[in-house]
Amino acid sequence: MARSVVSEIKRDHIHKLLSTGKRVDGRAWDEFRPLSIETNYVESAEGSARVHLGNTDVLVGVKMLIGTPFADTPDKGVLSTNAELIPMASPSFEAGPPDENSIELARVVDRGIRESQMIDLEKLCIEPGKEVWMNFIDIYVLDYDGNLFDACTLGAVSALMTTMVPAKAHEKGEDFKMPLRTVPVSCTAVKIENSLLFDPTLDEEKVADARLTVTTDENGDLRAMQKGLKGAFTIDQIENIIETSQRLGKEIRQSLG
Amino acid sequence: MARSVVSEIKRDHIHKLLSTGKRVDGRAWDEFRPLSIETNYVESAEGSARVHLGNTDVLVGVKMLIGTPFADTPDKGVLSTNAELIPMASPSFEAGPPDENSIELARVVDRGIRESQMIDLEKLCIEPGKEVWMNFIDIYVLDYDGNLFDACTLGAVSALMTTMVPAKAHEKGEDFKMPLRTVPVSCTAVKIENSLLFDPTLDEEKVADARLTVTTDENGDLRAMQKGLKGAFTIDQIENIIETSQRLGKEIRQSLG
Amino acid sequence: MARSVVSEIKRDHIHKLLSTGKRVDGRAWDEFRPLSIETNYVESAEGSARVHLGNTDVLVGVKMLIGTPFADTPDKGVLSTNAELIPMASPSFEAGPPDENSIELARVVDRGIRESQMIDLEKLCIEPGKEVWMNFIDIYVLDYDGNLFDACTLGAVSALMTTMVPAKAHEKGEDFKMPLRTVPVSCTAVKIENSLLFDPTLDEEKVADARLTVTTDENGDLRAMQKGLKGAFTIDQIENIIETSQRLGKEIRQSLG
Amino acid sequence: MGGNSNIKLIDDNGIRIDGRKVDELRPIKIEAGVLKNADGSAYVEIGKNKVLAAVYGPRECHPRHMQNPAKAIVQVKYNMISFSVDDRKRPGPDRRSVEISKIISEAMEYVVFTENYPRTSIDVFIEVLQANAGTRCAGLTAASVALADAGIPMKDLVPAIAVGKVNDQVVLDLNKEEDNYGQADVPMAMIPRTGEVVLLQMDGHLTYDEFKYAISLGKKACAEVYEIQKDALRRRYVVESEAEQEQPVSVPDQEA
Amino acid sequence: MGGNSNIKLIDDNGIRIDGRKVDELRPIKIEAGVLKNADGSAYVEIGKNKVLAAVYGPRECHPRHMQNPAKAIVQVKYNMISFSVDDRKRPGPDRRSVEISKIISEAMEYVVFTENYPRTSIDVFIEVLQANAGTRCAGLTAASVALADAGIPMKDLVPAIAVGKVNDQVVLDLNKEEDNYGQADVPMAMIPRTGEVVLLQMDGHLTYDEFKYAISLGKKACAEVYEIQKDALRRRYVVESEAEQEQPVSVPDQEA
Amino acid sequence: MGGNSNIKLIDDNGIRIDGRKVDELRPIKIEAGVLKNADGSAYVEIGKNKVLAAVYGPRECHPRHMQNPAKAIVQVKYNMISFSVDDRKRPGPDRRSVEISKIISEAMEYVVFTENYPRTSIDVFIEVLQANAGTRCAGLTAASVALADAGIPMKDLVPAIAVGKVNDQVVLDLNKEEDNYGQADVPMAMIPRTGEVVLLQMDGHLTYDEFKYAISLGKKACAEVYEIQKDALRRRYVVESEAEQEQPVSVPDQEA
Repeated sequence: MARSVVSEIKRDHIHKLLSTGKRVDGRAWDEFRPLSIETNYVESAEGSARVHLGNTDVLVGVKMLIGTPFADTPDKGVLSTNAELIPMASPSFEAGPPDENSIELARVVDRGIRESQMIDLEKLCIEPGKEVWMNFIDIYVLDYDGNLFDACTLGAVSALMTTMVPAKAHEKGEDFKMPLRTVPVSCTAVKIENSLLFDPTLDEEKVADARLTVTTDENGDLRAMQKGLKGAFTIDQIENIIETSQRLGKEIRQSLG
Repeated sequence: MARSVVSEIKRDHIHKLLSTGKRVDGRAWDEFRPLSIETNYVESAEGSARVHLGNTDVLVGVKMLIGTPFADTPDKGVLSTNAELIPMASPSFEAGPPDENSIELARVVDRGIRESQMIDLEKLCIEPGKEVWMNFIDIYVLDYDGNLFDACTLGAVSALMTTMVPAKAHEKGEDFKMPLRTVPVSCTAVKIENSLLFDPTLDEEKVADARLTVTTDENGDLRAMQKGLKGAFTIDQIENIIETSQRLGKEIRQSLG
Repeated sequence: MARSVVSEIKRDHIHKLLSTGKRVDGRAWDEFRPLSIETNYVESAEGSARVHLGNTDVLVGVKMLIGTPFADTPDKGVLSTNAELIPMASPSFEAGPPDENSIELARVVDRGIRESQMIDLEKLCIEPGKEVWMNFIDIYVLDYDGNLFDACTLGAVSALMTTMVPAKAHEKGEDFKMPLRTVPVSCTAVKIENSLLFDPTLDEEKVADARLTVTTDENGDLRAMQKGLKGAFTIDQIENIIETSQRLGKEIRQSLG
Repeated sequence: MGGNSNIKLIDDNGIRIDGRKVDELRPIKIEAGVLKNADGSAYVEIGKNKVLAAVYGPRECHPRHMQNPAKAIVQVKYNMISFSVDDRKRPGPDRRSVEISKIISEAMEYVVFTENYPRTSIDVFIEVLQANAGTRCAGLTAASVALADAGIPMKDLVPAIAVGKVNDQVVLDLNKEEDNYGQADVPMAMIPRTGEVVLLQMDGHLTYDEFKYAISLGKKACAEVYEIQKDALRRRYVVESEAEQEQPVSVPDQEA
Repeated sequence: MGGNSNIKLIDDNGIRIDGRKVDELRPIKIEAGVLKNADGSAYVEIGKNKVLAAVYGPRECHPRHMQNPAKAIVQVKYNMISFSVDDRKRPGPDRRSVEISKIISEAMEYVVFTENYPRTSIDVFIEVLQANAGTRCAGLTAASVALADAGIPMKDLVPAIAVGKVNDQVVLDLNKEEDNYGQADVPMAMIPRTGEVVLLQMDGHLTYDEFKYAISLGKKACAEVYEIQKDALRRRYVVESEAEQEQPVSVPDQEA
Repeated sequence: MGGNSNIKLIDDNGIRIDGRKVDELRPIKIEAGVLKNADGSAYVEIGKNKVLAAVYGPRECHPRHMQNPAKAIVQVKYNMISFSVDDRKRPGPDRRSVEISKIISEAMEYVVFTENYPRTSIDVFIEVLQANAGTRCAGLTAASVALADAGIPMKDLVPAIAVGKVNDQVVLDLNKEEDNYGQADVPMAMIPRTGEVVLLQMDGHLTYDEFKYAISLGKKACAEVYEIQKDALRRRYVVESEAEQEQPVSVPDQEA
């Protein structure tokens, strides 16, 4: 009860500020929170990154195993993305198998990487139809303060950029860098009444009507999109979000080096 | 609460009518509801049938895959029958893994097909001990108005009768018709006080004391039986049900062409 | 409610007696209940034992299958221990997959057998890296009156001592006795206030503060230990339990013949 | 998306392998009120897709901790039956269907007047009987007709359609082959009266201009689907009215 | 059923591989009150089958939504332990045991005066320790003795037996080899006093005449089993009475 | 334990492969208050182990049947993340982590004043980010710091450490190689002020004398760890006090 009163007060506060064009933490509508990325955070992973986006804290690791390819892509490595919303990260997360939120999160991150063809999966084929490298991207959310889609995509992309394929340990020649072709970046905005806000905090997500994630490549082309939440967008709003994402994506990509 | 009052009224109504020898929908005690069967309803299945028995609506599909035989029957194809009581079909069905009702249903349908030796499983052996055809019979109940045992057996038998073994797609020679030997038919009766009623509706099932399913072959021989519900039968009643099932089974079999 | 009043009375009774140096059933603090072991109780197992320790009743079976070794021990058989606290055994046991209690039980029994190197796993290798014998030790608790750790270790050890490896049935030569090297015995004590009691009954377990299980080998050396429950031990108490376990272990080992 | 395949899916006259033009829908058939137990139901065929939707509710919400004291929750479960696809699909939800169920639930919640039914659940079950690309759109299209058939007040029906890119051209309503070998897929749902987009996903590769054109194609198609939805409900209403006049007196609770 | 096997399971003198005649039961041993925690329990050996049954209840029914305000529910769980069969069975319920649990529950519910205990659950756990064909009948036979041992009022005990067909002959109480290579199996349970059949299944191939003969064999056998059940309870009663006279005063709650 | 391996893990000068003496701890770093959402949190590095602990509570206990009307329950979940070990570990609890969670829960329950918070649950989540032997001890060490950070009254902090046997010598705080090829492992947790042992396990092979020496080594090490725990909380307290003075007025509920 107390909690819901607080959330009512928060909601009013956010709305009141927005009506004067301001966000609670003083950011511009199209401004991301401070971003820090520590790569190779975990030695036991082939690649890893810990990402702080404001108070959102995620850890992504890449493990590579040898396995058999899918029957319909005998000459390609396998990509598998999993997200764990562990109870450590939020009082609203529960232990147990992935729920619809963590499944959607994993699939949207996966889609950005897969559809941008970031990984050159052909180069991860060892013997066609027999042996390929399997990439397990595991995402752990450690502290949840909104905008997991972008924090986790950044974590996965950063982890992949530092991944070494452990060929030697598997007697498959020398280790080599993960073969990459592009760097996808996702940008997420929410709509609160008629305002659009990028990189929403948890409080902003809670009062948001609709959410749109846009993943772009180096050319600003669209590679993946996902609309979420129980509201609607006009086509104008969608176009505004896409254009802004193209611009912000370019800036963020530069910071990834 | 309201619901249970309604069911009390229905129960009284059914009993009162039965005491005058009548069923709610005017059928004779040994009369099935109108039956329609549409085979090859789903193109992606190797065989399929949609069965309407009164308002009961079921869809059965047969998929055939290549797999390894069981160790104790190295020269036989494999038969696997599964039933899904999906929540679409009734407010009383819940999502989730098969419960005791769907397991019993699948096993009784399976038993009728298996014990009548309907499928010539030896002809579904590709290489003894190595490769055989696996038949997956999947039953989906779409709308539930009683007597699933008979509707689903009819659906499974009809689907099998139209099944083509997809040998070509698996590079195992030309496609061929599912090798069949007999046509089992099940007939189910319930006992309400001292009346026996065949092909019970959902309302009749709800007030029934005991249920008996009898699966017979072309010769009227018994291939499978299953008594259910929390009541008992006398031996006379059992014999009455068997004899009637032999007669009704013959009629239904003819309609299967 | 009534149940908890009874348990309150029991607790007081146990405490009052202990303050005069007595246990409810008259045993000495370091005295086990009557023990009976019936080996080869189940013919379909390769080895089995039914153990009564007072009113605690457990059945342990060993099944041996052929499988592949673990990658890091290519020349060793595989040991797998599982415990089922089935609802038959106690009103407090629930159906379902193993919970933390049955997992701890299985792992403590397993640890005693594994760490004492009771089984000569190298002799259970058929072809290094390819085929080894897999030992499945399955523990079923049939009636629960305390001290499962010791009853189940006794059951598992006794079952192993009567196990014949079914080589002939798998066309791997003649059957042979399970290759064993030592006989581990576990002794469990609980602490109730400042008293230590060995082989606690269920009533004693319920009021106990802490539990310690000590598994020793023929030389009295330590092979496994497990502290449990929500209390603490002093080092003196731990040493007292170890020394007593060494003495009791020797006596029990003799009775195993 | 399979990406830049060399398979030719559009001929030199701009005709697709199933004979359609690039901006042409597959044949669509919608029927309302096709199941007896459900409070509302609909059947949708679009090309070779066969999809059923059933609605139960508003009814008591289980589990109780999901109840919202201020409004109904809309829970959509999208499912493909095991033999609706070429490879047998193991029964039960997979990750794909969990995601699709979530985004369809969110889309439906926008149009249903959920405030009318506090503490209740409105459950929508979508079963794909035969799949041929575009099943989530067919399912969403069926769902809103089923909700209307159940008499649940809504802002409007929700037509949905997928637009895609094949052989470097933006095309409407991909079929299975186009989906398998195409370059992009954009499932969308739009309320024609207001132009509001309630479902939007995209994967593959589109320039921003291609995307804008795709959305314009989708917008027109949603308007077409919308008419067919309304027509199904109109026909259903006629049937129901006639049935009411003919219905004999029978089991007591059918009168209730 | 394996069907028309060529394996000779009955010799020319009508003697089966375990020395029995075609209408002869295996040796049966029943003991009541074999477990301490359970409210009632029974152990049944029939040939090489070893089966335990335990009863808890009437007790509070969980989950609550399964409570019946008018009567108790009877929940039987039949289970085979992992090493009760030749191939190790993975612990936990499989489809076969779920079906058997259901039909045994239904059979028991018929004889228990469930109206005496509204809102409660009577839980029966059957564990097959060693299996040799006919375990569901042995389990049901044990279950009603355990219920009686628990003091739960019942119309009557429920003896159960399987009849089958082997080498074209109808035979009583199949053993494992007969079950594996036989032609039909008919597990049944009948209340001897009334002739009511509370459990009946059949699989394999029987003419109607064979079936009628099988039922008549089963009827006679159920009467035999029934006597052994009653005897077990009689012996249990004697032991209990003696124990009561000898019992020393000890832990308080044993007096309660 | 791998047993009597021939791998030389201690050189002739008594120096271990990572340069430590036999009774020397790995470098330890502890930080309190590292997460925003949790009511309390701590990060522990010991050698190459990286472990996070978070505390939520006292809060409403779910499921309700686990509530204790007289006190709080302490539920610790220990988990290794999938890439914390060389072979990818499938997400979700395995049997090892269930056992470790249980014994850490029991150890923590001894020191928390659970009577202060009847009917509630105090939930502790331990995540091993990088594992290098001794993770359960690192996790328990982190847990009590996180509980203190959450302001939950405790008898004392709980330092934990493992002692082991390598190359026939008793050594303190095994690293991964020593754990893999060692002869015994004794994880223990002791409250330095009282000398009470709240966690104790052992596996491998130890004579009684070796065990007694191991415990004495562990006792000294727990005292060292304890000081580092206290220091982390002291630093945390300073930071918090400073933050309070600097904090600007912002979102309403941060003032509450």
